[in-house]
Amino acid sequence: MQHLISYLIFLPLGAALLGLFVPSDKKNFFRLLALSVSILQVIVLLFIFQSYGATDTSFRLVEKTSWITMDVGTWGSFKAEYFVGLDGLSLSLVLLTVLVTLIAVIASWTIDKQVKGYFILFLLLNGAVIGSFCALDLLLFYLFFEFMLLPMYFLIGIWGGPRREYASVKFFLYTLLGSILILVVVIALYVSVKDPNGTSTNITHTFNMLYMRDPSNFIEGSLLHHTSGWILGPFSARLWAFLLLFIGFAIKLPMVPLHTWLPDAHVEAPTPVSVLLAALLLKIGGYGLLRLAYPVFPDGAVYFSWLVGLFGVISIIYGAMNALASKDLKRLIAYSSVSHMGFVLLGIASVTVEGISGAVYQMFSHGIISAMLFLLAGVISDRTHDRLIENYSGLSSKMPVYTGFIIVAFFASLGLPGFSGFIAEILTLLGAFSSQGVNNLLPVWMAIVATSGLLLSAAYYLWTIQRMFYGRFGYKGDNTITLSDLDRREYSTLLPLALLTICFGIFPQVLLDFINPFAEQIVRIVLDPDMLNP
Amino acid sequence: MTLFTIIFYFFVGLTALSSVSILFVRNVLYAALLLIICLLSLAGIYIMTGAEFLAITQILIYAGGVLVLIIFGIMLTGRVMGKPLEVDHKNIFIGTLVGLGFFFLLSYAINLTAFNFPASPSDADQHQHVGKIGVLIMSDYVAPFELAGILLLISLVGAAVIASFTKTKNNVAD
Amino acid sequence: MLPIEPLLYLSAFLFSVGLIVVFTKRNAIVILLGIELMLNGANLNLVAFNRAQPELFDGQIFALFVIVVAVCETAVGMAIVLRVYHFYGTSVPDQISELKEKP
Amino acid sequence: MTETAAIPDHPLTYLSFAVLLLPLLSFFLCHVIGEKFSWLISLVSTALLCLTSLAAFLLYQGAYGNPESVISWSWIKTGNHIFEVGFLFNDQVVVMTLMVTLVSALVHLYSIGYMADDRASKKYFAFLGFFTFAMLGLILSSNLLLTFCFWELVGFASYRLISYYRDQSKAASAATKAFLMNRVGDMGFLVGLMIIWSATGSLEISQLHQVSFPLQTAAGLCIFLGVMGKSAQFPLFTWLPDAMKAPTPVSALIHAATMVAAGVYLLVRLHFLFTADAFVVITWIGAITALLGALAALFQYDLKKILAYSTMSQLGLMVMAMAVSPGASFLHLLNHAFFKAGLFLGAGAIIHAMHTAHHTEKALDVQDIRNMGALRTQMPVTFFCFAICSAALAGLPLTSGFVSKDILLSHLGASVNTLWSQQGITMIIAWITVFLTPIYAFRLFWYVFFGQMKNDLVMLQEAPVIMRIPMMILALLSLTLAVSFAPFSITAWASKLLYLQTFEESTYIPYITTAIVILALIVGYFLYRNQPTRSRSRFLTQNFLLDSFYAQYIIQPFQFISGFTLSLDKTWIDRGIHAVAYFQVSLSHLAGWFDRSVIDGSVNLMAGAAGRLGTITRYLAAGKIQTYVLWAMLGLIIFMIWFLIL
Repeated sequence: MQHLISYLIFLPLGAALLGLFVPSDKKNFFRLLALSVSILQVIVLLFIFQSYGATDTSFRLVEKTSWITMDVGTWGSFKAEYFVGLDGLSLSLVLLTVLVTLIAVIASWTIDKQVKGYFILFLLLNGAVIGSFCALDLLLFYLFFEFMLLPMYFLIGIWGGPRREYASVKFFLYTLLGSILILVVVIALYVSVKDPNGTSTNITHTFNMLYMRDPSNFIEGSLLHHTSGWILGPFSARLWAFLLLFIGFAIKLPMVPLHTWLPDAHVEAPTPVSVLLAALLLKIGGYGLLRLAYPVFPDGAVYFSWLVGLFGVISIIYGAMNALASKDLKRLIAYSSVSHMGFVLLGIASVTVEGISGAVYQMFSHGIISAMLFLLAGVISDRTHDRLIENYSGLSSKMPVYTGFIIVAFFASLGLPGFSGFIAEILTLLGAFSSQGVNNLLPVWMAIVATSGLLLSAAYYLWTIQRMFYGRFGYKGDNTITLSDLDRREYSTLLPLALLTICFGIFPQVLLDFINPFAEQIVRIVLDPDMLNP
Repeated sequence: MTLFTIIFYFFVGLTALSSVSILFVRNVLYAALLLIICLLSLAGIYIMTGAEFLAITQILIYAGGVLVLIIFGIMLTGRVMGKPLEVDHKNIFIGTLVGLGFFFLLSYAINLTAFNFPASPSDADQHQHVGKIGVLIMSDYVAPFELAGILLLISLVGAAVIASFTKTKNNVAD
Repeated sequence: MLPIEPLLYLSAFLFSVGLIVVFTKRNAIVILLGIELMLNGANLNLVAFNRAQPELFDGQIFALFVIVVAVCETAVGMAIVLRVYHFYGTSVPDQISELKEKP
Repeated sequence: MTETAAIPDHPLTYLSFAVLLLPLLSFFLCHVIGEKFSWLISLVSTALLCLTSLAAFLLYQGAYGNPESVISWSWIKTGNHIFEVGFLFNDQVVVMTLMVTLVSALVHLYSIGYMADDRASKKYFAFLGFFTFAMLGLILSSNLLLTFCFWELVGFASYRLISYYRDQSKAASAATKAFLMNRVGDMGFLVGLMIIWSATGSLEISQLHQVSFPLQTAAGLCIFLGVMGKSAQFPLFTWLPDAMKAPTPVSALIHAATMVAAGVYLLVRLHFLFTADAFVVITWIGAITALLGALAALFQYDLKKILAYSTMSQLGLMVMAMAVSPGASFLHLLNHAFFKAGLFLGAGAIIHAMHTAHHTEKALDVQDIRNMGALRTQMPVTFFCFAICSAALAGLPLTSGFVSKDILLSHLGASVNTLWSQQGITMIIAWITVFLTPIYAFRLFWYVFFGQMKNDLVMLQEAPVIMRIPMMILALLSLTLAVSFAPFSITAWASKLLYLQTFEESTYIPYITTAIVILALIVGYFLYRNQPTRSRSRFLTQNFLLDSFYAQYIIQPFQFISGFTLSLDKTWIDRGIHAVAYFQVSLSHLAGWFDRSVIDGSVNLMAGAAGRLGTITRYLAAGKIQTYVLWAMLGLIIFMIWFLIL
């Protein structure tokens, strides 16, 4: 049981390789391949939980193998490693990934177009997502990060709806822009950070993210050293680096006003891909902020906390407003994602234990709930190919079980206590509110304004329920529709998610035990007075 | 001005004249004959400069072997029997220019250099040249000598093979 | 003793004439003649410079080998000329331009 | 991995869990039991609720009279902060628990009859159980965060039950409205929690006694905003009349007895938290609500809406008295729960009977009191119960309503120094309300049970026994006997319950009150003896136009803004993105053109030049050996010139 994380990462990648050698007309083979990979991952995850051990901040199950080591003359030597490990943040997101992927595989069962390509891309995406959640080497992280784009691009662009090319290109360009900004910082970090184990004569440049956290590992006089006098416009190099990372990850998150790829991508993507996009890919943004931007640039984190919080609040309100006005069910859910990911930003910006725990918890909980929401939207659009809310009324009489799940998912998403979203949002809000008293980073009004996001989310969800599900049954669209309630496969995808969100809403400590040490560590690093006054 | 000197310059002049004449004659056969004259007079010069063995070789091989070969070649490539093989010219201007230029450059270089060779060995010694060369060939230069023999053999066999291969272009086309 | 310069001038002259023959004549055989002239010019040079070290005879022996090689060259050259003549029906090298890019 | 939070081993814990989880069990059972045995559901859940009441009674026995005790264990740990969950027991809690379980059990029992011919009653009983669970959690919780959780959950249950008749789009919109308005209040509650938490670091109710912190007034007002939502105070009351779309027993349980009382209950529980400044606002809001509710009830013709406005008015009274006497408010809360539940159950019986009788006439509004009349002969039991409960509502002597209203007014009166103070004005408002209450109660009673039969052809059936029993129990509980053996004095247990040790019994206020009530009845008789059906003022019948105010000044702007932001997304941000994309595309076109014409052009130029040079010099490479040699020699000559001459 030595290389559990590698199993997790390379199982899907290996399966994708295997899939290449199987003729494409064996459709069920690919479905079963993806399913068995997901089930194996669940088993591996159980072993990981078993060997994870006590809860503190150190990384577990670390695997470190030298990958690229190269002497580059006067520049010292270049070093990148295959370096993976888990802490509370990674573990909770890997857990989310494995669970949601399993659900998404089941939801993909009905995909009948180019099954081979679909599932191979799916497996690649699976491996890349887990890889980026586990990578501790910056180059490795960036590699996996970029590697996610490609399968997603094709999954939307080939299996998507009528405007799929537009959506996929938009998605790709947006996220590529983010990647470029991140790449700039990756390179700057690489030239500025040395391996403390290297000799003083021959500086070893490293991509190790853990070394980057320690200010003493920055090379004296380098671009990103604390005393670097490099200033462009109003900010120093380190602040710029933080800002670039922030924008890069905020695109992924997505943050208003960099969010417009999300509704289009969601509307056009096939249901399982929407599920993956909302549940997993958005989390990379928050993950990147917490793994890279905040610990490595605590000075930037403190300096810009106001800005980050402000954009968090704007995202919450703006996303909710747009959801309120959306006519398309999937677009509504997509905007609600924007709104909910605003809480992640707000919680992170507060730099309090509650805020960061809440943000991580929100990522996890939103992963489950948004997966459920998109599955539900997929159910109706599979039946009728019509997602306009105003075309329906009184669906509850035709599809009672479906309506039940809709109510569970909507209320979970609007933050009803008893569902995981509530825990996440309340922690975030408490953290954001107490920030002024604890570390004086965020003003109080941000938390108060963010609270109204909960009200608005209630408004758009309840209005949707009222219009679509209550009243007399009717359909105003052009399509001929045959409505049947959930079939067994849909039921089996939705039920676990519903149970999970209730479970994590009632027993949050199960997950918070893992997240808390991480949150405390981040708060410690960011608020370290040595970093604030270099 | 001794007789020796006169004869020497005669040979020099003859060589130069006959070689220049090659340029002006159109008949290939004449050109070959002029070359014979040139070579023979060169042989004379060789004798007068103390290279008797070389002179003999010149006469035997060049005048006797090479020129015969060439004349046979001329006769074999004559298109119309009875009509002399004539040659056209081209590049006359530039060719002459380059050739003369080269000559003048060489002359300039020669003129530039001061040669102070040791005095010629005595006449008595001259008679021993052939012997000495023979000894040298069979001792110091035996390996090149043998190689030269092999080269001759190879070239002769090769020439025979090439010349006796009688397929024509037309045959190939078929 | 005879001066050396005339021999050198003659040698240069023979070589140049040989060159001009090679440049200007339109017949392979005559070109071969020109080459013989150039070889003889070189030989004459060797003989002349042999006098720089009269006791060694290097130049003469070198000239000797040049003659041998010239014979081989002529033999093979003539064979080729004959062969070409049989093949193309001409011994004018301008008309033999297989290597040239076909317009 | 997780430190299992140790739950204290205590008999009260088990009892509390029994109280809390039995209704939840009912909720789950209702989902589990299949279609075949759906008749079983109502019986099972009623039985479970009766068990719950039994457990609550045992809890009452165990905890009543003891000092406040807390049983709690850790729920969420973040950093240095621990959010605990647990039960807090004091007299108010256990009495409230008993009341809620009792009313809930009675409503369950009643619903067996009321919902007998409804096929889909499975969901109904499920959410009735769920509501009871949430309400009990709200009552028992020892931590404000947990209170907030259950606070929202009762709202959710209310939402599901209001929208029970899902075919009616009005029911759905009423449900949405109720939840949203409650949510507005809840947001205030949440902000209040945040203020308290960041100031004191704790949300344990037992630890919040005797604390003072900056912004305490703001925190109190924020929490009061939550109360305003839940207890239908001005201006967040408009959901309550609409919520009458719910099945009538639901209205009895949720919108009369328990959930709307939760706000008042919360004020009682957190009484120590509010500052005097906060209480000024609270008192005024309560006064306005009491007055508006009474006025609106006077002009309604819908049976249930009259009761709803009356509930609102009574809640306003309780809130108004909160500043001076939380105990009196609490007592009135309990009494109100019983008599208002009784009234609603009676109304339910009438509506049920009307519905059964008139189900052929779709157009007839079975809830309109103008369509009723002289029902006393046809439904004597209902008449009798309704009469007692109405009397309690009106505050006639010998009823529980009289006692609590009396105490309440006495406390208000005791605080009055001069008439033109805030206390004086609120006192006057309270008296006006007390004056109006008997009038609308009488009006309702008179329209329904006296006068002429509106439809002689149809005979209404008295409610079945299973519906009559709860009504009779509630009517019995509305009598003074149930509360006190001494009608005009406050007995020992009441004072113990209400911490009224310091209260000096006022001598004149009960008499004034009685006089006002009797005067009101006389006025009511002369006003309504002919059952006039006057045209109605829009202002008084339609929530004082608050709904259209909200629609015009809150909802419409929001819709406008949200439409605007969406178009902002589509037109500006996306257009910006497109512009960037187009800019990039045109840039790449430009670059492409540059590539083709300039770079490729220069390359082509060079290539062309080379080609031309090549054609010029190609005769050098014409396969002519002599030429090659010629050029080689030329090169050699140049070389020699270089060396020799230069």
